[in-house]
Amino acid sequence: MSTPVITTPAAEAAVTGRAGVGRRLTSFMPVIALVVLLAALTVADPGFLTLNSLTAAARTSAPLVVLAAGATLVVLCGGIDLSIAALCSLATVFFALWLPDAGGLTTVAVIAATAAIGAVQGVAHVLLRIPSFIVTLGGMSIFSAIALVISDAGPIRVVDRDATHWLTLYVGGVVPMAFVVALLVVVVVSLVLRLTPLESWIRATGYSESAARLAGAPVDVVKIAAFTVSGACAGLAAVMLVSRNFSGSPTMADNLLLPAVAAIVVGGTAITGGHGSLWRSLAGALVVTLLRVGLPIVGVPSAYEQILYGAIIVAAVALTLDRSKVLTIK
Amino acid sequence: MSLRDAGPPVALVVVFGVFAALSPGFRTLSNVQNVLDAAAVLTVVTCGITFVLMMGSIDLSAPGIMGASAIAVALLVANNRNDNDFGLLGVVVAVLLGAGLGCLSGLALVTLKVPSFMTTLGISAVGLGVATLMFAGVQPNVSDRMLEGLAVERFLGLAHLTWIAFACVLVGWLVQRYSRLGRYAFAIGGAEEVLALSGVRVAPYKVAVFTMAGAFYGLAGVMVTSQLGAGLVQAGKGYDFSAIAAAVVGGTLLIGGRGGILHSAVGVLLVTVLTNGLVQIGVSPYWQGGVQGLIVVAAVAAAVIPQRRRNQVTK
Amino acid sequence: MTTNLSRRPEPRVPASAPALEVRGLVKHYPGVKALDGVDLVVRRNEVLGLAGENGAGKSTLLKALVGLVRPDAGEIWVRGEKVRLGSITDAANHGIGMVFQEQSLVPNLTAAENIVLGSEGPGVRHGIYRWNTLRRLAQEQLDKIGSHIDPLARTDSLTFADRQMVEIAKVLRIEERTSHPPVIILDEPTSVLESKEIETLFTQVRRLREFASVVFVSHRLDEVLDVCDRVAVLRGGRSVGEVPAAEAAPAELHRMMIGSTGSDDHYHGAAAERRDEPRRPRLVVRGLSGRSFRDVDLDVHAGEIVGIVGVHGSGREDVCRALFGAEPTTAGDVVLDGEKLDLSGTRAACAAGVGYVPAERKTEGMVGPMSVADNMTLTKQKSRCTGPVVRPGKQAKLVDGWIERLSIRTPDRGTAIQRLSGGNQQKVVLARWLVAGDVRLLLLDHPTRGLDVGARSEVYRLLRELANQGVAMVLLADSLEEAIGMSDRIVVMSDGRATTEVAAPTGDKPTPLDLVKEMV
Amino acid sequence: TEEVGGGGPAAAAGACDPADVTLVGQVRNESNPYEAAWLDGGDTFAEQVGLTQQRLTYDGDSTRQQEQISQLLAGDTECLVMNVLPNGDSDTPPIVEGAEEAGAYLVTQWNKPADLNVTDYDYWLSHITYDGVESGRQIGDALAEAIGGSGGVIALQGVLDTGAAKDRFAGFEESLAANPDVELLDDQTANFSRAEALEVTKTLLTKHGEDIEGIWAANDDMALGALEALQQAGRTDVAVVGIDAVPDALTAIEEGSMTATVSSDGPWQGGIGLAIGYCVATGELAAGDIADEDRAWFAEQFLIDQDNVADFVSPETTESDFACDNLFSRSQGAMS
Ligand SMILES: Nc1ncnc2c1ncn2[C@@H]1O[C@H](COP(=O)(O)OP(=O)(O)OP(=O)(O)O)[C@@H](O)[C@H]1O
Ligand SMILES: Nc1ncnc2c1ncn2[C@@H]1O[C@H](COP(=O)(O)OP(=O)(O)OP(=O)(O)O)[C@@H](O)[C@H]1O
Ligand SMILES: [Mg+2]
Ligand SMILES: [Mg+2]
Repeated sequence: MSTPVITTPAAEAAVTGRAGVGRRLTSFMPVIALVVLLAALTVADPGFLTLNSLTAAARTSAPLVVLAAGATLVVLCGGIDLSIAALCSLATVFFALWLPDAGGLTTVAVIAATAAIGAVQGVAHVLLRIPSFIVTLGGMSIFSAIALVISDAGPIRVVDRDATHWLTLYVGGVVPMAFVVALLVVVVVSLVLRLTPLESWIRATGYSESAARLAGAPVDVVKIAAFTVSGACAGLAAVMLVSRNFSGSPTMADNLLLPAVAAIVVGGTAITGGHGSLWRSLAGALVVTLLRVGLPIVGVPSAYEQILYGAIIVAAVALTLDRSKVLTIK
Repeated sequence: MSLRDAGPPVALVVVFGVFAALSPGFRTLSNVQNVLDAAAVLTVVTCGITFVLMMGSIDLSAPGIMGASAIAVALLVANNRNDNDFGLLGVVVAVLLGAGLGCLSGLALVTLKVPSFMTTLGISAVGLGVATLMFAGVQPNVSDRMLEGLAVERFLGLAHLTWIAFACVLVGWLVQRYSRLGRYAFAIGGAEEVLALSGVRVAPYKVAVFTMAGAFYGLAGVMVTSQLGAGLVQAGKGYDFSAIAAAVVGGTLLIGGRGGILHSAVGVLLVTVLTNGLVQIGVSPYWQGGVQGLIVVAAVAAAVIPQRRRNQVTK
Repeated sequence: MTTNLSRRPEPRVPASAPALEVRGLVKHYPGVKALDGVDLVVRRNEVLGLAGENGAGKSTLLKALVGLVRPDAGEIWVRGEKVRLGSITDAANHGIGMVFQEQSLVPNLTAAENIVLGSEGPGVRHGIYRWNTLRRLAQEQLDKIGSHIDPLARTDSLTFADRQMVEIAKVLRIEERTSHPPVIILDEPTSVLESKEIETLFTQVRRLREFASVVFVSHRLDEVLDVCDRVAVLRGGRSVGEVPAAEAAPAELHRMMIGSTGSDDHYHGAAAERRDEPRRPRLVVRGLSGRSFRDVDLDVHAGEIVGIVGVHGSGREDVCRALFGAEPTTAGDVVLDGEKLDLSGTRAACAAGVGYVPAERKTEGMVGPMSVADNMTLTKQKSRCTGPVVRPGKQAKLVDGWIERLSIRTPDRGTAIQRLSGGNQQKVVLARWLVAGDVRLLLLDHPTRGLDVGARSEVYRLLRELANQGVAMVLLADSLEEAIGMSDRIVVMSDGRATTEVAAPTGDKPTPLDLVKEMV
Repeated sequence: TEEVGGGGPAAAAGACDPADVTLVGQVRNESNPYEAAWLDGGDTFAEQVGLTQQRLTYDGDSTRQQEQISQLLAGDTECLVMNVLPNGDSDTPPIVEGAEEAGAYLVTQWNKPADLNVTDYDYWLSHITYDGVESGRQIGDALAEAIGGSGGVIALQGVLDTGAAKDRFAGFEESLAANPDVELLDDQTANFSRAEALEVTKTLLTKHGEDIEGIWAANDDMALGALEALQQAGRTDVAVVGIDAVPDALTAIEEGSMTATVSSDGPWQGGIGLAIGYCVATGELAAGDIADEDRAWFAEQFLIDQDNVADFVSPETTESDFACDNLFSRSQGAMS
């Protein structure tokens, strides 16, 4: 069968070339947003752009990056994980309680435990067909309750700091170890996705679950895995928080939920699933961190700070979201 | 009513029955009144959020909008901070402020093409900022008779606020059933692109739905102010998630296109009965949240079991 | 129905200018010239057929006519007047309306609301619905096409064919908008209809001709020639000619479409190649029962194609899905190559070497925003390009090979599948199972829906090749002719039961009439 | 240069030009009257010394508080003075260590783990708090007296994982032990929140009905929420007590609808922390000269009831409160 020529090769190259530049630009948008914000903060307070200050911001962002990275997987699958923050708080309590017995193994144990808890949520979501929003909303209150009960509703001091000391070090004297670890999480998970069929399964699940299932993609397994990794990330973020606060507390990370989800969306990942990446969430988490710590430090009064925060995150998403990849904006 | 809609009401009856059996205090008439009164604010918030969810969008702006309207109304009616005494007009202005903020999130959604998750989160922050500005460090206390009376005076055993909530449900139901706005909101959740193919411009309806939701939150903020006798920036704290949970527990889908006001009303009752019942049967305050979460998950699970399909999509 | 017509004033403008004229229409998409200077004339009171291969630009042209696609160059004239169609409302105001290739109804609204959507007229006053009026308006439209659907039924509770009727009833609403004779565009309206429903549709089309112009697209060329007055042919985004329907034969049209000689008689001709006598049964189904079917027995031998025919509601689709683990079963045994087949889910079915091509391509067959390559390799395969680690080079080669073999028209393998024409999308979906290479049983639910003649015969050829390699196939065909042509054996289902089995060996095929007798 | 106080290594030594001092006050949020008054008190002090105070709020979010502090400490810390309200006990150690490392003068208030000793640090100048057990007991006794020594009461607890909530409730339990005829019918948390207190009280009112004669609340916000619930239920016979002496509570006490509260004088708290830091930073006070019992101490608090409420309606700070030689005058003794 003869195939009519659709376009001349030259025209095709020209057209795809242009599309390529556009595509590349949209995927750099989160970074551009970050740079613009940093510039704006520096203008507002020239003292802000110092090495010390950036190092502190990087260190601060680490738990948020890890939380957002994990939850990004769930969002890519088309779901949402509202339990990350509560699970992270619970994990800080686990850490503080287990450290005296488990010693150096505590970090591993905590991450394994939260991964298992994440998996349980994933299984509940997949098997019982309960929307992830509800499963994890329920999880959120259940984890908080457990944390309150086992901690006797109070913070638990971590006296032995050796177990978390490594996280407080600086690589090359400037880059905080916690941030390096967060970067590693992003790199490793991204690589695993890229090198295996997982990425296309996750995207297919997020874009069109029924098509993915009928194509034989392991939708259920992929979803459970996403929740498991999300749980594990909550555990790792908890270790980072403990290393910074020297204690575990049943409410320690609770307020990180909305910033983490905001980080994902600000990065340009579609909240409806399918489109996005962990890199975007990394950039998003840095933007959110700068907003959280930067605005008050450069002296924006608290009421205006909230108004600015609201306006800027909306503007950031307007900039970063690649609309050609998202069918409808809901 | 089809089988798939029957789950939440059945769950409500079961939960109610269990508490009634366990606690004599729960099954008194006055406690039932108390449950209904306690449900009033959440009902109004949920009325607003239901339309947004029906479109398949999400709305997290309730805390900010409620905070702004709570402070606004407290400063507009007779209060201890200024000489205003606008009475009902003040209430109207506060509701309009809510509608205006809601309109902003709708506009950001349709013009900037930013997902509602983010626009409403942003507007919530803006609302809290506006509220904090108006608050200016001194608690505005309400001395307006009318506004205070709404929470205190009763008709047929229920506070006036509760009747306002009933009225909101009725209005919401009429809008959902008989107005183009309501039907189109429903249709947008079902198949937005089809509306465009039919020559319908969906953007104005989306903005209108967010505006209407904002008005409901504004009213809810006023109601909280009436209950507390003072304008609080945190008047709406936590209402975003509880309203969504209530709507979803009632059978509204987060992907849109299903559910409605009556579903949500059942959901609100379910959540409120749970809160009240757990206190009544003396569950430790530490455990209450957890038990509540567990029951919500169980209720939704029970509700979806009869409609489970092999290839069903659950987001 | 005549009462409806007499209700209208007769707006017969002097027949000087054509109802619609297109001059030199051009539309580029990244990497594709979808329209490359198309000229087209639609006369008054005629049914104009539009033929062309998948991706020839038919849908794009039609979308430009209803204001959904903004052409890069070219002119559109309506009744002798040059117009700019900026939106679908513009087009409707000029009397142009369209039924889309992919169904476009709001599933959670009632049929009545869908019919009047966007032009509720007196059905909505000041934003308030008047349900009785609305229902009356919708009923009027349904009456026009003689449909007995309950206007207040939720659309998602209707069958596919009923929904198609609702769409036609909906597009006829533009009659109320303009005093001029409307132009009604039907983009592949028959691809999902049964023959009885197609007849009903054609009656409507002929009725429409009385007062309107109709543009009709279909890949079934006999159909096109049957209902149209004139057929225009598109190839590669250009008009390559037109013929009066009365004088043309399908083969001639096909030749114009592909620019060389070809045959429409593809299934019979090629079926003669089949030789193997079926050996042992590969698939044995005994007493399979589910929601909409009971006690279904079915044997499919390796290398055999078994067609299942039945009217809507016969349950054949659900049987198909059940065999793929996508529909729950209540009883029954399914054995594949001597091993019990696990029906608990699609994964298990895939692992056992079962493949499935769903009928609803848009929602179930493909993942719209993902690339052709990703869609093709989504299934987990023991084979070639994806194991624990993706090998991009191998994947690219494999995918490109299949793009070539199936003549899938796409700029490259990285293009999002949603940008392809309907037919090309279907080819990608089919290719998914061919890529897998280890499929033992293929369940094909309308695998050629929306494919052009050439693509279809290509698919037939492929299916036969696979059969010769020993793959067992269950086929829910697009038409009875296709079922007869392709199958070795045909099972008739009615009311959830497999009632009859008809042998259909090459050279001794039953006639459609034989089957219809069994189906009712 | 001024002489270096104390014998500690590189002990906090002040050599700052008064104009170079940066004053930072950090509380949860400005939408709470008590904390807004705190920051205003800080402003008043800053004005006195011709400076301005940087107002920071963290919205009751522990993580955010830490983030702000570490960002702040990443800047210029040479003459930085911080007067901080840690969100919870567990938030104090990282703040303290951060300040110590960066060499910023720090005063904390309210929350500190019991086993964290101020004297182990050089730049953590002082920790000020109020004896929660004492205040919980005081209002408990006032409540018992108001209901005539016997009857049923309910308790509204604060955020469960704060020391303040726990101490106050412990004090209340002491009071209950001393008043055996007062029966605790129920205790629930309302998270220091007015709105939550309203709901919880409503529910408890229907649960226990007329048995409730008094309500003990761990802060005034919750007491005011309870008052509102009582009003809505048409109950005027219930005694309500709280802690904090926020303006609304004082008004309620004046009107007689509330029984008692305990004052902690927010404006003074906002000023005193900055004042201690300022005095050390500028060298007017040597850190080593601060007596051990002034490193962690209970500040004076007052039980306010209808008899003395008039004295507290408009709390004012005077310049002399913050004079470098008068900083610890309100001490009620070292924390045990
Ligand atoms: N939105 C789009 N973006 C990019 N390319 C497109 C888009 N829509 C159509 N195309 C391309 O334009 C060409 C013409 O497509 P069109 O849908 O008009 O074909 P068609 O003749 O209707 O085919 P079919 O018979 O398969 O429906 C195809 O190559 C298709 O890939
Ligand atoms: N008992 C039932 N309960 C629920 N839905 C049913 C039931 N029986 C049939 N259906 C639905 O009705 C529709 C038509 O039925 P079915 O798919 O069995 O027809 P079919 O003969 O395969 O149609 P086609 O000729 O188009 O292939 C399907 O959507 C099917 O899911
Ligand atoms: Mg087409
Ligand atoms: Mg069918």
